Amino acid sequence: MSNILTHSPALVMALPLLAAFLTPVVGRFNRKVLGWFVSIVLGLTLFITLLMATQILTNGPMIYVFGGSEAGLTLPSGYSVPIRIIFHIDGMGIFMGLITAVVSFLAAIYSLSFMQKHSGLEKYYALLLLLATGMFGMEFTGDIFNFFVFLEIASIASVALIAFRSNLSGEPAEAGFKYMVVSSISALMVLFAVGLFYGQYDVLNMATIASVMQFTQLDKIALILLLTVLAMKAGSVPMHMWTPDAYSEAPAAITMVLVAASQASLYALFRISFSLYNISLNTITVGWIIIILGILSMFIGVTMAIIQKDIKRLMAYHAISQTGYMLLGVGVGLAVLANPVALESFGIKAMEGGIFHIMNHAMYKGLLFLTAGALFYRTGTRDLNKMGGLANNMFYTTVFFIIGAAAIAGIPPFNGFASKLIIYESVYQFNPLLSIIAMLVSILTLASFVKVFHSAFLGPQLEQYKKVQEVPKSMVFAMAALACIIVLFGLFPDVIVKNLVHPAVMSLINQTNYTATILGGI
Amino acid sequence: MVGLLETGSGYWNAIIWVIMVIIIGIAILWLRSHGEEKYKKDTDQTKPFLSGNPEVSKEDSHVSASHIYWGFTEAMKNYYHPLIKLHTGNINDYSGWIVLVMAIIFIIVGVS
Amino acid sequence: MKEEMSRIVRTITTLIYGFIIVFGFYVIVHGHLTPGGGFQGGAIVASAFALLVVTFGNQGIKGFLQKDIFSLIESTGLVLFIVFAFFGLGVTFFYNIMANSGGLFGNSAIIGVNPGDLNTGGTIPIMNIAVGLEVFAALGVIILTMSAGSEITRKKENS
Amino acid sequence: MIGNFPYIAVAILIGLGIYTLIFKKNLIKIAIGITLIENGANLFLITLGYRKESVAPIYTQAPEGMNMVLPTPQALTLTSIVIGVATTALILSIAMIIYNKYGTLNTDEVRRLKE
Repeated sequence: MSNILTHSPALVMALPLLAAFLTPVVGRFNRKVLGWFVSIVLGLTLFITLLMATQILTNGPMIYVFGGSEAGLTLPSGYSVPIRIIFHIDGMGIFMGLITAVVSFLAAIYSLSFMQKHSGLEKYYALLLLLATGMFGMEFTGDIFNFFVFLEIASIASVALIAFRSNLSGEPAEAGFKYMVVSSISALMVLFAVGLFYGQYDVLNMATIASVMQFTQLDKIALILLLTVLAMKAGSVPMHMWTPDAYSEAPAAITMVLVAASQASLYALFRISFSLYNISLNTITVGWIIIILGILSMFIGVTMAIIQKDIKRLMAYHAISQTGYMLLGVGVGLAVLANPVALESFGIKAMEGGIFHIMNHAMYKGLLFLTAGALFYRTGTRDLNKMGGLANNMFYTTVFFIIGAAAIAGIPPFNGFASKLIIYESVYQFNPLLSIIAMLVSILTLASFVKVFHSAFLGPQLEQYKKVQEVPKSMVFAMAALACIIVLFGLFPDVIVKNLVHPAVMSLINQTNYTATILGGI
Repeated sequence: MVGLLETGSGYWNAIIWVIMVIIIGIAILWLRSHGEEKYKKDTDQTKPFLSGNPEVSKEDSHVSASHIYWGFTEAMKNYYHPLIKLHTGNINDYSGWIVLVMAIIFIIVGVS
Repeated sequence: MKEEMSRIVRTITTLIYGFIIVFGFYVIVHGHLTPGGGFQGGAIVASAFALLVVTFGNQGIKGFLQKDIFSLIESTGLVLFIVFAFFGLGVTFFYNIMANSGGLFGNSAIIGVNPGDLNTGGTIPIMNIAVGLEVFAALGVIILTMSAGSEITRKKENS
Repeated sequence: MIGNFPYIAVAILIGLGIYTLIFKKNLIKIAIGITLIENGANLFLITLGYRKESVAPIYTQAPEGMNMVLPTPQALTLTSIVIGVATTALILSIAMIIYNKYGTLNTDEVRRLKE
C-alpha cells in the first residue's frame, strides 16, 4: 500500500497510458470486455487519486521525480539545477486531479451503452484514456515544457474524439478542425513562452523559474501569450466560438470530459498567474483583465444560450457563461493579491468561490450534457423544436435534468448555489456592480433552462416518441452518481470548502511554499 | 455545526433551508386541505374556457423551443443582431479574435 | 493513387526501398550513440513505404503493406515502451534499470571522445526500438489510410 | 548583429503563419500556416541552444577539447517536431473528411456550425 502511495503520481498518469496502448490488443480479442476493461482501469485511477488526495491533504505537497531518484543535477563546479521531469502536486493540483478522475471514470461507464452501436470502439476508448492522461499530466506536472506536451496530448486526443462521429455527417469533422486550429495556436504560443523562459533562466522547472523571476519585458510577453491562449482554451469570450461547435458535436460522454479539459487549461492559467508570477506582476491590471474576460463570458455566454435551438449548443454556451464565474472569483483574488488587508477580508473568499465553482461546474454541467446525450440516444435529435413530452417516458432522466438545471441556475440547496453565494458576497465587497451582473446572469441561466425543460420534457406525449423508453442502466448509473455528488455537495458545502477548496486556494496564494518544496529537494 | 458555510459576509446552511422548506410545504398542504370542496373531477369545471372557442388538441398546443422567449429576443433585437453576426463560424475569424485579444492585452499590460 | 508510375521509377524504387528501410533501422538502433533515434529512424522507414505507395499505387501494394499488421506492430511498440517504463518502478517511473548492469545493453558508457559502443544505454536503446516500431507503423497506417481516402475522393470527383 | 538573424527569421515565420491563419481561405493553407508557426517556434528553441565555439554533445567522432552544449533545447525541439507531425497528420486527415462530406475546402463554406 505504501508502495502504491509512493508511486501514485506516476501511476495515475501511467495506468491510463498503459491501458490506452493495450486497448487495441484487448479489442482484437474481445470487443465486449473492452468497455469494462477501460472502466475498471479508470476506476482504479480514481481510487489511486483518492488515496493521493488523502495523503496530500494531510501531509502536504508531493514531489515525484521521473527517471531518477533526485530532481536535480549537481555539476562538478557545485552548480545544481533541477533538470529532470518532476510531478509537483499540491492542493490545487489534486483538486483538479479529483475532478478529472471522477469525470473520466463516469464517461467510461456512460460510454458502455452510449457508444455500443459504433464501430472502431477500441480507438474511441484509447483516445478517451489518452485524454485522461493528458489532463492528469497538465494538472500534476511541475515542469513547464512537460505542461506543453500534455496540453498537446490532451488537445490531439480531444480533437480526434470530437471528430469521431464524422462517418455520418461532416459537422463533427468541421468542429474537430476548428478546435484543432485554435488549440494548435494555443499550444504553439505556450511553446514560444517556454522558449522565452528557457532563454532567460536556463531552467524549465516552474518552481525554479518562479524563484528567479525578474519580470523583464520578455516575461511580460510570455505572460500575455500564456494568459490569452489559456483563457481561450478555457473558452472565455471573445475567443469562445470553438466551444459550442466542439461541445455540441462530440459524443455526450466526451463533452463532459472536454468540460474538465478546458478547466485544466483554466487551472494552468491560475497556476501561471499565481505560482509563476504572483505579486511580481502588476496584479491589479492582470486581475482586472481576468475579471473583464469573466464578465464578458458570463453575460455574452448566457444571452447567446437563450436563443439556441440545439440542446447541446445551448449547454455549451452555458459552459462559457459558468467559466465566467470562475474567472470572476479568481480574478478578484488576483486583483487584491498585493493588498493583504483586502485579500484577508474578501480576496480569499472570492477565490474559494471561484475554485469551488470549478468542481461544481464540472459535476452539474457533466450531468446536463449526459442528460442531453440520453435524450439524443433515445430520440436521435438534438433539436429542441422536435422534442416534447419526454418526461412521460424518461423518468430518471427528467429527475436528473431537474437536479442539474437547478444546480446550474443556483437554486438552493444544490451545489451551484453555495459557490455562487460565496462569489456574490465576496465580489460585492470588491465591486458591487460585478456582483449584480453575476446575479443577473444567474437569473438568465434559470430562464434558459426553463426553456429547455419546457420544450424537451413538458407538454403532451408526442406521436413519434410514444415508444421511447428510459436509457440503459449504465447511463443511468453515471448520471445518478453525478446527481448524488451534486446533492451531497449542496447539503454539506462547508466540508468540501474546508477540506478541499481552502487548501487549493492557499497553495495558489503562497508562492513561497510552492517554490520552497522544490528548491528544498534539489 | 455541519453544513454551516461561511460565505464572506454571511452564513449559509443548506440543511436548515431544507428543513424550512419541508415545514413550509407541510403548512401549505395543511392549508390546502382546508380549501373549497365543491370541485368535481371530469366535469365541465375542469375544461379551459377560451372565449367560447373549442379547445385545441393537446399535441398541437405544445409550444416549441424557438417560440419561447420570442418577446425577449424581439425586444433585445438591437443587442442580438450584431452579436449573432459576430458568430460567423468561420475559422479565420476564430484565429483573428485570438490575435486581436492578444494585441489588446499586450497594449494594456505593456502600458501599465 | 490509381495508376502506377513509369517503368524507370518502378525499377529504381524496387532497387532502393530496401536500403532505405535498412538505413532507417540503423538510425533507430544507433539512437543512443549518434544523432537520430526512434522517431527519426521510424520516419525514414515510413518514407520507404510512402515511396512504394506513390510508385505502385494503392492497388499495387495490396498484400505487401497491410493496415492490420501495421496496427499490430504499432501497439506492440507502444506496449513495449510503457512496459519498460514500468520496470523502473523499483526506483521511480522511467528509471533506467538496465544501465551499467552488465547484461543486455548493460556496458557502462565511455566518457569522452570514442568511436561508440552499441552495447550501452540500458533501457534507452530498447525504448528507441519500441518508438521506432511505433512510428514507422503509425506513419504507415497514416499513409495507407490517406491514399485510400484520396482514392475515394477522386472517384467521387470523377463520377 | 548576425547572431540576431535567426530571431528575425523566427518573427517572420510566426508572422507569416498568423497572416495565413487569418487571411487565407483554404483549409490546407491553414494547415500550412500552423506548420509555419510551429517551425518558427522550433527555430526559436534551436537558436536558444546555440553557444559560440561549442559542439553538439555527440561523443562519436567529436573534435577534442571543445565545449559541449547542454542538449535540452534540442530535446525540446525534437519533442515538438514529433508532436507537430501528429498535429499535421490529424489536421490533414480531418481536412480530407471535410472535403469528402462538404465537397469544398473554402472556409466561407465550411461553416454549417455557427451562431
